Amino acid sequence: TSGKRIALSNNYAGNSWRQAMLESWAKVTGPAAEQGIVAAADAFTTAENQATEQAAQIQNLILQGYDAIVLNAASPTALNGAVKEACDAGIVVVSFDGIVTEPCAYRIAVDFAAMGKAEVDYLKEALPEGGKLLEIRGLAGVFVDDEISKGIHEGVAENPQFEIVGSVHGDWAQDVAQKAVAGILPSLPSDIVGVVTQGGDGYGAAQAFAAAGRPTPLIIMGNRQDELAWWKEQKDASGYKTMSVSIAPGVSTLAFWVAQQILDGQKVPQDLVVPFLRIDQDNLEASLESTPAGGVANVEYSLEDAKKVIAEAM
Amino acid sequence: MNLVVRLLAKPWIWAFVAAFGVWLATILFTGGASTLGLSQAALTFAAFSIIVGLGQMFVITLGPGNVDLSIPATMTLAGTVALKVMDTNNDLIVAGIAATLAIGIAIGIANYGLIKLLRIPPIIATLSSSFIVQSTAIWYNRGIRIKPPAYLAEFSTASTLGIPNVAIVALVISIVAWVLLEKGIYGRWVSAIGQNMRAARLAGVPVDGVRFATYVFCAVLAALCGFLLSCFSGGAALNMGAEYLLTSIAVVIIGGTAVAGGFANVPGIWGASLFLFLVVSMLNTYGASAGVRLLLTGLIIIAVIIAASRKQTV
Amino acid sequence: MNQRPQDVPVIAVDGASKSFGAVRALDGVGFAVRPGECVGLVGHNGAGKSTLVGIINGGLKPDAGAISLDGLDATGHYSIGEARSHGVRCVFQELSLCPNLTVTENTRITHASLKGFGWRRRAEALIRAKLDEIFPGHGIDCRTAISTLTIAERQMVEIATAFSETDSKVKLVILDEPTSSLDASLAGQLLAYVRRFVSGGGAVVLISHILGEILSTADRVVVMKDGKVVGERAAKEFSIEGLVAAMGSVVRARDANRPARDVSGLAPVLEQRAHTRAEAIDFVAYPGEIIGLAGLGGHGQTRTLVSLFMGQGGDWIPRHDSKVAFVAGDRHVDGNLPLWSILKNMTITLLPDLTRAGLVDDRQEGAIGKSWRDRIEIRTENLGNPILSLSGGNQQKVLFARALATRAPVVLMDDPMRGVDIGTKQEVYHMLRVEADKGRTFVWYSTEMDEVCQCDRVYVFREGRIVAELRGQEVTEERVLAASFAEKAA
Amino acid sequence: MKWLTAERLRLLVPALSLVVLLAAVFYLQPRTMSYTGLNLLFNLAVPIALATIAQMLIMTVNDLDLSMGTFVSFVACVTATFLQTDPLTGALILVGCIAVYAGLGVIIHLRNLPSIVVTLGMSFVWSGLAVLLLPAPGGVAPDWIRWLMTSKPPLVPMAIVASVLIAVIAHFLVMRSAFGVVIRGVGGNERSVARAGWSVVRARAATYALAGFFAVLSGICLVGLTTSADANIALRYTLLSIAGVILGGGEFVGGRVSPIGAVIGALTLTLAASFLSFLKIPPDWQIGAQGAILIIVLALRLILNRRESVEKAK
Ligand SMILES: Nc1ncnc2c1ncn2[C@@H]1O[C@H](COP(=O)(O)OP(=O)(O)OP(=O)(O)O)[C@@H](O)[C@H]1O
Ligand SMILES: Nc1ncnc2c1ncn2[C@@H]1O[C@H](COP(=O)(O)OP(=O)(O)OP(=O)(O)O)[C@@H](O)[C@H]1O
Ligand SMILES: [Mg+2]
Ligand SMILES: [Mg+2]
Repeated sequence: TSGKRIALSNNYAGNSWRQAMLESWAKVTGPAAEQGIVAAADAFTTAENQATEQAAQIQNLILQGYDAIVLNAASPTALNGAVKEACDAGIVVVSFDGIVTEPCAYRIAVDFAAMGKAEVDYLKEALPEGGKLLEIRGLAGVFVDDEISKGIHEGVAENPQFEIVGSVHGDWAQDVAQKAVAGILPSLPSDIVGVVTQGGDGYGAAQAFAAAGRPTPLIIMGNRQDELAWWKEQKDASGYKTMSVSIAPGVSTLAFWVAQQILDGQKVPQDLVVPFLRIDQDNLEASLESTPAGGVANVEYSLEDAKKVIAEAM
Repeated sequence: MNLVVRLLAKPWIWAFVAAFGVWLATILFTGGASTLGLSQAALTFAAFSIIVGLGQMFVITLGPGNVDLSIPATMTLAGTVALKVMDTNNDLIVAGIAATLAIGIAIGIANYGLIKLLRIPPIIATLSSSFIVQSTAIWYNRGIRIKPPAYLAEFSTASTLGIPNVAIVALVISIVAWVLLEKGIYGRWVSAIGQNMRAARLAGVPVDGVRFATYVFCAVLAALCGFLLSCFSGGAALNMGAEYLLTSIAVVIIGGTAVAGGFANVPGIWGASLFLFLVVSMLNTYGASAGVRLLLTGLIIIAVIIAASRKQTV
Repeated sequence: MNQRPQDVPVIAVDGASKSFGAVRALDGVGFAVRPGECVGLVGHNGAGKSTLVGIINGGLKPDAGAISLDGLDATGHYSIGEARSHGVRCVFQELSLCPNLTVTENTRITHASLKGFGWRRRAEALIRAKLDEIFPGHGIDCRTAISTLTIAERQMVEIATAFSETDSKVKLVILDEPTSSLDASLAGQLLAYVRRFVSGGGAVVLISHILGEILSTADRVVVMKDGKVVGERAAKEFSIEGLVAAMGSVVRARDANRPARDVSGLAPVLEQRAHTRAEAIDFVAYPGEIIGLAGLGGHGQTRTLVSLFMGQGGDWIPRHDSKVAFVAGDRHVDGNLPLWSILKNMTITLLPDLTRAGLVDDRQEGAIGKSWRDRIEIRTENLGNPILSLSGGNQQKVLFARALATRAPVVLMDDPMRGVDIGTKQEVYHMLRVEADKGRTFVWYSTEMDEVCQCDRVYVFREGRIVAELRGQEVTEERVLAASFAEKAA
Repeated sequence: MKWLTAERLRLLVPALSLVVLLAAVFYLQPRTMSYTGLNLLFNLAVPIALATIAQMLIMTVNDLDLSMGTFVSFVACVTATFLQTDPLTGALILVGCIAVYAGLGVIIHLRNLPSIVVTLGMSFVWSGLAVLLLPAPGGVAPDWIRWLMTSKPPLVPMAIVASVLIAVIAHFLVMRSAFGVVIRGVGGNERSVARAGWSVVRARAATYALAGFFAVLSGICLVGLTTSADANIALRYTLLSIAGVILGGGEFVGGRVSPIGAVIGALTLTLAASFLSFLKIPPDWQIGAQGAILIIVLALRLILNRRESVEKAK
């Protein structure tokens, strides 16, 4: 595939997860291009997190004659028109994280619903007697938010000892989450035992609880370094226990290798699943160590990893 | 009686009436138990909208078409740069504040430069510059979250006599803005320009100087707000200003400042900021879904505006 | 009673009253216009003329009183639409065209019946014919936007639009100070047309502060004062002095032209080089002079004044000792700050002098405001009232006070007497003289020959540059006109 | 140069920028110089052009619509759901939307409200309705619109045909028709239009309704291109449409607008983004470059504005 060119179409660069994703991309694809595995692997980001803008971007990538487009989509469906155009032009489209539903595209999906459910499963173990939960959701109207929330609610339905007494939108941003939680907290009962989250918002929730002078419940964490660091601090101070679920931003590199494999003529199933990144009480220190200060816990993939994932899915 | 009539004639009264209404509705939900917590949270988070709102207010008062859309990007850049400069070190707080002010001033100069030298309408000029500023923030530290120095983190989250420190900062800035506006020659000039720029110029008002100072003032307040917000929430995020784009405009106009320029008022900003925070808290408390929450927020805003309006006199 | 058709008034109001808050603008006015007559309406500023016009035009609802159209009672259901369909048209003092539209398109706005396929062609033919009829040789291109026309041209378009007819016949045209932006020759063309229109059976109400044209054009003159009609007679029975007396002010003896001031040895206070390629005279002003800028309307006088003002800087840093102050003539565009009180409008230029450490001294401001109100008699009991609550002439006085209250040695005046009544004018003239004798310089653009002739020295403008300079005894109507038209007359 | 009137001059700048940009794109990527190339470059500009015309209509009467983006998103949601499954209900909802727009015009006029505030409130309302309708992205475009948007007329691609059609129709409606004169008159001098016996309320209501109609078309076309919708699909249309109008030589107040310019403005904005992606700018600066290009294109106006003022002085 030394003559092939691969593009990354990214819809948003405004948070640390996306920055880590772009960095992983550069870190892995740079050497790959140098070694002549591919001819080029360019990253493109739109100015605003908008499906229409990304659709235009994909159309431009088609015009530029890329052989494959690796896609983190702003919307699972709104890009289908543009993705179809790309497929019709003979371009391989591999979507990850924000996947698209257009059948001609490949999907590297995280089972978001399972992720939500895993949170409740953990709570079931950690808090056997159950109790009241606060839910922090992501950005309204976005697929990922809906999926994770669905998983959480499913889990809660199966475990009647838990009850969600409040739900706010934190937009996956720490300061927004903090604000939303601070606003609803005064009117919530004082016996909240746990906070189920979607990642990126756990630290904000902890801050809000502290500011309100309430005992900190069990808050499910995401993979931002500040969340992990806070968790570690609490753990050392009082033996605080929780878990973290998230998607590793390095999944962009997996998508890259999958695209490369497809271009190489390998048979690859249309749907691949990557496990979400999970950090538990015992591997917290190790994860924290490998995470840059202020960054995001991450895993990058090599060609071998990619081949393994493909083989497993076959 | 007379007092009531006089109060009702104030342009800012409706924002306070609305804020009080939703506040009451929220604490009634919990039978009054949440009064203190909710009030403190409201003051805390309103403080940030107040600070950016004040700057936006002066800009909007300059007349039709004047608005600063670079506030979110300015907040982000100031927050990221200042925290990186201070690098969690208490001794460098002064340097951090200096960096914040310098960024505000530089962006203000750039904005007015575009408006004056290239004659680009302010709405587009500040939008364009915000893209560049946002890019600079991304380039500068790639979304790495650095913690604020301990003093600042402590200061920005603590309260004095039960009033959150950030609200006290907002109060001080508001008093300064009020004096400038109501008692100072600067306020007169801004208002004159907003009513009729040509007439103001012919009446001897230094139009360019005042407009320049206003854009710089607005950018400096935005930078300061970004600085405070990132200290408050434990680090700067690339998207931390996003929600202040609409908020900064909304608090100004809900607060009774004339959108067509020439007339401004400071108290209304407080009413409107508290209102905007409280209305979301109220709807969250009552368990409204995201859709319903947005819908009701919009309808309440329109209702407040209509209540505050007068019939068209022909 | 059997009346001949021409005795049935086109419109008649009886006992009309109208108050704006505490201000009683009209107080039981009876007023009628018959076909085939031109009625002159005069009165001091704030007498209620514009308000009466508003009621006749249907734009204002009277608080009390009856209105009849062609002898039929229309009270209660009278509106702008009703008035228009009865052929009542109005030319307002402040221009009421849409600046962004072309002449043709503005015609369409006034004539709702110009619609459907080909309306543009019909509208253009209509307005062009009327312009040609009233102002032969006007030179206005009907396809250009109003904003690119001079004030005089706009006024012409507005007048022509009012007189043009489509589906309904024009029976009555109200002209509220139509000549204030027109120079003498255009005003003459208009007044001649008014006579023709009237003799063809139309009716005209003419409002003007230039009493000469009222007397020469109107058949009958109605004098208003403080919201009431205080006199009504055939025009022949009035003289200018008689009219002024009826309005309640006394004409002061006009200052005779004074000998040219001796300016040798004085340093000029203000200079501007002519920078056109064509031959032109430089502008120079000496202390204590009253300098007139004359010529036909729209030939660069206002632009020169503005550039003299802007040339003094002050865009960025406020000038504490500004050399110039400006009195706007087109007060809606250049003068008023409409949201503010009278007081704030008055002191804005003076403000740096009233400011210490960036804060305005309210007490001093109030005191200065009061003293100027008394000096130039602004009719208001409270300086805290909004500026727009004043009548047009009184607003103008505020703008005068704004400039005169400063320490600026030069005052630039852009046709500042537009719509100011004769009594006020006399007061202002006197004040100018007194100030000039104290050493202040006035640069005065005026469209009224009377005013030009009061100046020590006059620059005549043509096509954007100064083409003649007249001093002292040379300043006469004939010399000014001759210089204004030099080439065309040749 | 008599033919070079101010109006034509206003058109010349946007037209020129478009031509220059297009030449640059052709140079960078010759592949775009083809039937499919042009279609891909411009097809997403079609809904933007429609939204820009809608915004332009509102700006004609000196108002501003801050809810354009959320409204188009809502229409897209309706199109992808009701209009597809139950065309009658869908059509009724859309007609209802247009009626709401007319109602907004009436309220804004009668209560003398600033349009910015009312539409700001409405933006929450539309957004809430969209989230309620489509909590997660989805829906399917009706076949007929899908067919229309992907049809391939001979010689000239659909995108160009549609843009020209929009420009011509809007030009006729706004600049040539007797109705257009009245609404531009309202923008130029509302008082005099009222004095000439017109009902300004009705003129404003009609303008808003027409704007609503164009915005509805925009939403429908958008879904035709993307094949499905989500609640945030067109948020950026608000700023984009304002920028398009300004770029096309329109002004915020005074009823000075140019429909052809607005369409060209929309095309230019779309093309500018493509141009950047062809330039392969490093990811950090891709957002900033969008700001830079906006500034450059708008600065072009400066040169011609100078000419215009010289013209006026004559
Ligand atoms: N809309 C209004 N609101 C408040 N006061 C008004 C209004 N219109 C007129 N007035 C007041 O009514 C009185 C009569 O005004 P009007 O304009 O009719 O006088 P005028 O005779 O036309 O004066 P001028 O010669 O200065 O134009 C004035 O005192 C004016 O201030
Ligand atoms: N909406 C308003 N609110 C308050 N005052 C108004 C309003 N409209 C008009 N006026 C005032 O009413 C008076 C009459 O208005 P108009 O615009 O006709 O002035 P005018 O009589 O033509 O002025 P001039 O005397 O210079 O000819 C003026 O004093 C004006 O400022
Ligand atoms: Mg008047
Ligand atoms: Mg008048």
